[in-house]
Amino acid sequence: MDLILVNLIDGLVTGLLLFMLSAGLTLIFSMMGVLNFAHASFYMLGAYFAFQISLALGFWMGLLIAPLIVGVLGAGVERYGLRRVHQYGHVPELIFTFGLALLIEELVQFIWGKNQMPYAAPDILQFTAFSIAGNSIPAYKIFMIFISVAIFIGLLWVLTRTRVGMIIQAALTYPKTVEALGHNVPLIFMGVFGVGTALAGVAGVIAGPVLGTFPGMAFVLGSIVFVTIVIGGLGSLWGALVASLLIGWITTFSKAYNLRMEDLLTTLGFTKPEAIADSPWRDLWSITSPQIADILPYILMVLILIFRPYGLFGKRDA
Amino acid sequence: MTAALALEGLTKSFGKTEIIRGVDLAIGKGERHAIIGPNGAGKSTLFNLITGRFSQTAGTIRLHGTDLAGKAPFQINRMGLSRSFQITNIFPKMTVFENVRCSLLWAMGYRYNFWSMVGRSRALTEGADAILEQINLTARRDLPAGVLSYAEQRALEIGITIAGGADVIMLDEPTAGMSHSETDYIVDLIRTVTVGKTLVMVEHDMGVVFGLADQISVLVYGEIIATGTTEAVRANPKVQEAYLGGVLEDH
Amino acid sequence: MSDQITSEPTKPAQRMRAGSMVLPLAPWLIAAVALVVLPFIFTNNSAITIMNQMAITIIFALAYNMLLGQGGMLSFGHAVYAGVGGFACMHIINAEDFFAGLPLPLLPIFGGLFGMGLATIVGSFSTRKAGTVFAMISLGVGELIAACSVIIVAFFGGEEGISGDRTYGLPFFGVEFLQQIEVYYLIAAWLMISAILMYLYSRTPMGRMANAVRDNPERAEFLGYSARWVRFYSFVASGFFAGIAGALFAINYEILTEENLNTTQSGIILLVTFLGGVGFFFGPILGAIVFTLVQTVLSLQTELWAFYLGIIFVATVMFFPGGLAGLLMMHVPAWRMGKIGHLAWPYLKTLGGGLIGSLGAAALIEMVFHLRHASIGDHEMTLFWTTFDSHTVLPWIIAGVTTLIGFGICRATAPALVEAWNEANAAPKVAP
Amino acid sequence: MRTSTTLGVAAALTLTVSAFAATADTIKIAFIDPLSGPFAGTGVNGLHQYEFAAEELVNKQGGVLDGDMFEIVAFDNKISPKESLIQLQVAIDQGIRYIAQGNSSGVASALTEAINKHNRRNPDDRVLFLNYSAVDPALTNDKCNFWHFRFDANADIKMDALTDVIAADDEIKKVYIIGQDYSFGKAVSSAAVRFIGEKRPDIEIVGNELHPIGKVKDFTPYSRKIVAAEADAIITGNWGADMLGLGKSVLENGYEGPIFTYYAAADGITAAFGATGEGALRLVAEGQINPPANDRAAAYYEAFKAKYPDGNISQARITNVIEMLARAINEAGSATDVVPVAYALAGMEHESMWGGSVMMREQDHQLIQDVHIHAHTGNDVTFDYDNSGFGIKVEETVTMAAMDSPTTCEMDRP
Repeated sequence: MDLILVNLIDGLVTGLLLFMLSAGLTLIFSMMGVLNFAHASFYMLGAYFAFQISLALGFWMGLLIAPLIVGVLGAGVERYGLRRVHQYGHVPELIFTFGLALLIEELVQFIWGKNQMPYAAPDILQFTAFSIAGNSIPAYKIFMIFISVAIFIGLLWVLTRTRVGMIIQAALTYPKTVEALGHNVPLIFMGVFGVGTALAGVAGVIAGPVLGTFPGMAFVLGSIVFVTIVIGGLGSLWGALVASLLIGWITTFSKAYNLRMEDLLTTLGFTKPEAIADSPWRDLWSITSPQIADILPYILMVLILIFRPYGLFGKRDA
Repeated sequence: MTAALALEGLTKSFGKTEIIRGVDLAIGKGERHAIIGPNGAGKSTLFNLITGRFSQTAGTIRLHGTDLAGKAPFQINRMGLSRSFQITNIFPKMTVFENVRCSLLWAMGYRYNFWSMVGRSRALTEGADAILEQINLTARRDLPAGVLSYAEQRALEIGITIAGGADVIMLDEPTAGMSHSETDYIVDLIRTVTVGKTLVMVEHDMGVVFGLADQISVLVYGEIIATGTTEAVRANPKVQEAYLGGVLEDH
Repeated sequence: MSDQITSEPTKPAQRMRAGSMVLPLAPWLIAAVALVVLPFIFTNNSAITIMNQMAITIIFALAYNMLLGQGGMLSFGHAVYAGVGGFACMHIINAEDFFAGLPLPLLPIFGGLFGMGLATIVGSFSTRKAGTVFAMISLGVGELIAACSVIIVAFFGGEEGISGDRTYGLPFFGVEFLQQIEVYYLIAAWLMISAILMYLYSRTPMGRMANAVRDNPERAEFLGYSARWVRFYSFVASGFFAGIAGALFAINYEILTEENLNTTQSGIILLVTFLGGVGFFFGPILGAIVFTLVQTVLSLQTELWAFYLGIIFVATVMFFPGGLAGLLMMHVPAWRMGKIGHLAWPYLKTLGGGLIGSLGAAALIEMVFHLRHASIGDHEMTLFWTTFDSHTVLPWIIAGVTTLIGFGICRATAPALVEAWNEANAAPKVAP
Repeated sequence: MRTSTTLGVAAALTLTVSAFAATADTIKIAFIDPLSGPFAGTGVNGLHQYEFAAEELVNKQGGVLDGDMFEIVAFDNKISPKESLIQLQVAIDQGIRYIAQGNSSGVASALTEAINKHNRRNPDDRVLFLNYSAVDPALTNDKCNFWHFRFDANADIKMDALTDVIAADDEIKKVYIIGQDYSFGKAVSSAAVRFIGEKRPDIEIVGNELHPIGKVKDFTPYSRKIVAAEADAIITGNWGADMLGLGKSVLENGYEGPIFTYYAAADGITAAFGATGEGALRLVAEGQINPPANDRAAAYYEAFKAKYPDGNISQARITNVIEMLARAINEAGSATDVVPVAYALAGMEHESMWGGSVMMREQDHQLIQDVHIHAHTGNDVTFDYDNSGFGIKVEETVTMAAMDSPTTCEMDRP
């Protein structure tokens, strides 16, 4: 029972982190209709910038400045890259962001090298917040939860309560009309792209010390972020939240408990072959849930796309 | 004799809004039928229902007596119904010739064939060239369709629509956005290429309607308020009041 | 979401008049002769190995372009079809009794069938939609199968993969495929066969309708074709040829591993195809050749090869969405009018400047990299066959000045090039 | 078609490459390992160790035979089996007869099979495979061949040593085994179960599981299980980011026992663990770095650090590779025919620079050597790793580990 609570907290941290990435991505998608493959690369840039800044000015300045730099970079990418490619159509746009992801990874290696950076949580957060049955919950995790929730509430407030938010929401659905009303839609697009990537930057800043700051960090997380927003429904902020938490908990729990395929198959009435070592199905019988925990989201996504192509909360058909 | 196209109690709702509210209509073989009505009357929706782009909420659609319920557009097309679109809908990057040739493929029985060379088939080439001749685009044969002028693209669209040899042709505002001379040209074109076929069209331009159609239905707020010959409809007081008056006011 | 692939508007202009000739023979004959002659010119085994690799990539890229270029379907997981075809062939090679009765040159057919089989299964649900849905399903399925490769050891052999010995097959007219050169001719033959078949496929009703569905799926539906089934058949056909590429991989390397399936491999084939140009049949061929060279030859020269490749790729997407083939075909109108010669000198000036500038910039990049990542105290570096101290100012000045001059020339001569270009392409409009 | 011209360029370039490398009177050793991509750090460090060893131990001593020098030629395999085979072909074409590789057992098994086939099919230019780091036991058992020599202790030998230490510690009652889901992780796991069962049947194995390799972002759920199982010790074969992630996560989440492992040092990992790993990490490896075994080793290490201040000698066995190869070539009297060189290597006994003697076992070409259990610590380390102040220090030594261990190797000798 205690362990369930601990895993709930761990899953929440994973899920909220994923949400910070998927929120920006889904916002960008609903604006421009393009899936930004390089989104996780901005997350990586956030971590690296924060690391570099933290060397000189400490962690907190990193948390403040790094996302800003990432956001400006993101806006620049939209203005000078994506906008140009946009005229060629959607597939080249996807391919452009794909190429950008490759390039950013190479660039990071070019600047910082291939090894993991010794980017660590600030000393002030290096203590155990509380323990549940011998399992310590580091204070940094509580801090992560706090930041992500604050960002979600802030985002929701901006989108639903402010004038800028109204314009953005309107521009999502009726870009032409909004433009006709005198708003600078390209500027809004650039702004949203900047904010979306800055969100990814924040995620990178706070995840870097926990998940490691290394050139592969974008690749490890990259495709999972797509999976999240596809499951949640492209363009839906709530969908992104639900899917992020869902994935966070599914992966955490399937790692935390050893569910074995053997038990499942036996329950379903199959009998284990006598000569299991020679059976072509031997690998199927020996599968355990931690083994496949990280591919569960992909299975979920494929199933969702087959049976409900617009995702859990999506309105628009992808 | 069964009607080429028969609608019975056709209804379509989007959410709570009923766009088509129980349409009954029978269009006989060889008839040239125009559907007119004010903006927002549901003409395009009706078209989309018939051609399988939308599915109806209630009622039946029969093509030559066969119920079309649950049929996809490509299945309906194979049963001999072809349509054009209000917004030009061609293959802009393929040549004019290829546009037409593609529309001949299914009708010529190629289906999902991946072993015959399209270039080798004299029938295909000649068939496509004959259609190009009919729509006067032979000179534009090898240009990408996207670079044609608007009127030429509309002509191509009609060419694509009739190429497959469908016997029921549905044209959605074939002259929308055209100048007078262009309109006259397209009307002539439609008249020649649809000889002997059932023609159903939606049109705003009354000149076109009266020039092409021999039967007219008037659709207002999702209901057909009158059907008949052009003269009869012209004389119908309900139409005068509900539609023609409205149109006059509109302009 | 629209699925349009941009291609050059010049494309149809050079297309053969339909009906006059189906297969322009000259390029194919030249290619066939080249494939026969090449090993006599480049006799060492490593050149042959690289050519084998190139040929396999060409087949795979052409198969991929059946989806991306011709069908407008963007797949992020196409490596699995080649991979599974290859793995199946590896198992056939290891099935001693069966393989002993099978001539090796027929093995790729099995690879193709297995690739096709998998494509049939996946395609049955993934091709219902194009665009993002298709791309995401392909990504998901690709990740799943790649992840399975370390879990389902019985078929994929874990991270070590499956290996075998191709020479135990039934001798083919006495050839046992012990030597690389014999394998080369086997692969070259399959390259010709596959390329011709794929080219012919694009001329069949299915091939034409794939283009139609790519450009306007809705219109295609109203012509009697189900967009979904057209996509499905393209997908299956693409899976078949990908499987052949996988089988040839199995024959050449005699080993298949997880890297044949993973998303990196899928990404590479996308990169190769797009770099070469998706709008033309021969685009992926160019892409495969250039990429293989970059990967095997440039990577011997610099460890930053992937960085340069990334820059080239992004620049291609941004400025030349038609890829290399698109760039080449841009010159066809001028060439037809016999004015291509007018472009030579302006090109030489501008591109020469650009080349000098790029080399200078590359030198700067390499020096920055050396300065930052070489061990402390290691000041010596070798670049363009010159060894110098990267911590002194002189090399930086030389590289910087070279870059500036190079790009300066490029910039100064660009207007003249543009003018020459317009001049060369200004056709007296003659109506046919 | 442009195929012809561009292909021409390709092959021409390849020829140029070969021409450049073809100078006389050097004995070239191809170093085929990742020099770009995520494992480049390890690969480049290995390359430096090879270059340094060749220079210091052979060339500065006057070379081999009649003054022939060793030259290390680097090939980037991007840690891909396919690329490795291409580079192998390029190396063979350049007339190279000695292939050194170590990172990834997958690559090693691809190479050993390819070399075996190549040598069978091309008796005129046979090559030897000097495997300095790939530890999958199969390479010297079922997959062994005459051309392959392994200079590292294999995973089983290391586990044997590791479990000796565990068995001697009465405090340890419960052990948790966790590893990456691939052949090496599975080999570690089964060896651990086997040896613990033999040596300390009373130890309870409270967990034995595999996780996807290189894919786990957050090890917290695993740490929870380990803590919940109240394990006294963890055994893992993880390396790279998976090692760092697992180690940091368990320590952060309340685990206090030792972590027995293979690869948790150098290449940034020592620096990243820093003080966190103090007292927890126990590594099994050959080659005693701290305290230095003798003056020669200390001087060698210092000279290396002087040349590569950022480098680490993390694969001490590389000196054995170079020294033993040089001796074998001298004994055989020729470097071009590898068969006598291979016969000279097989069964060779050698005094390792890092202390103790080593012996290349004849029946399976596995080097038998001392295996040490090191502790990750910041105290008293003469040579730290990653310039971090932390390093590894020998705590226990198993002399000539697994000298009589059985092997299933049956090799065909020419």
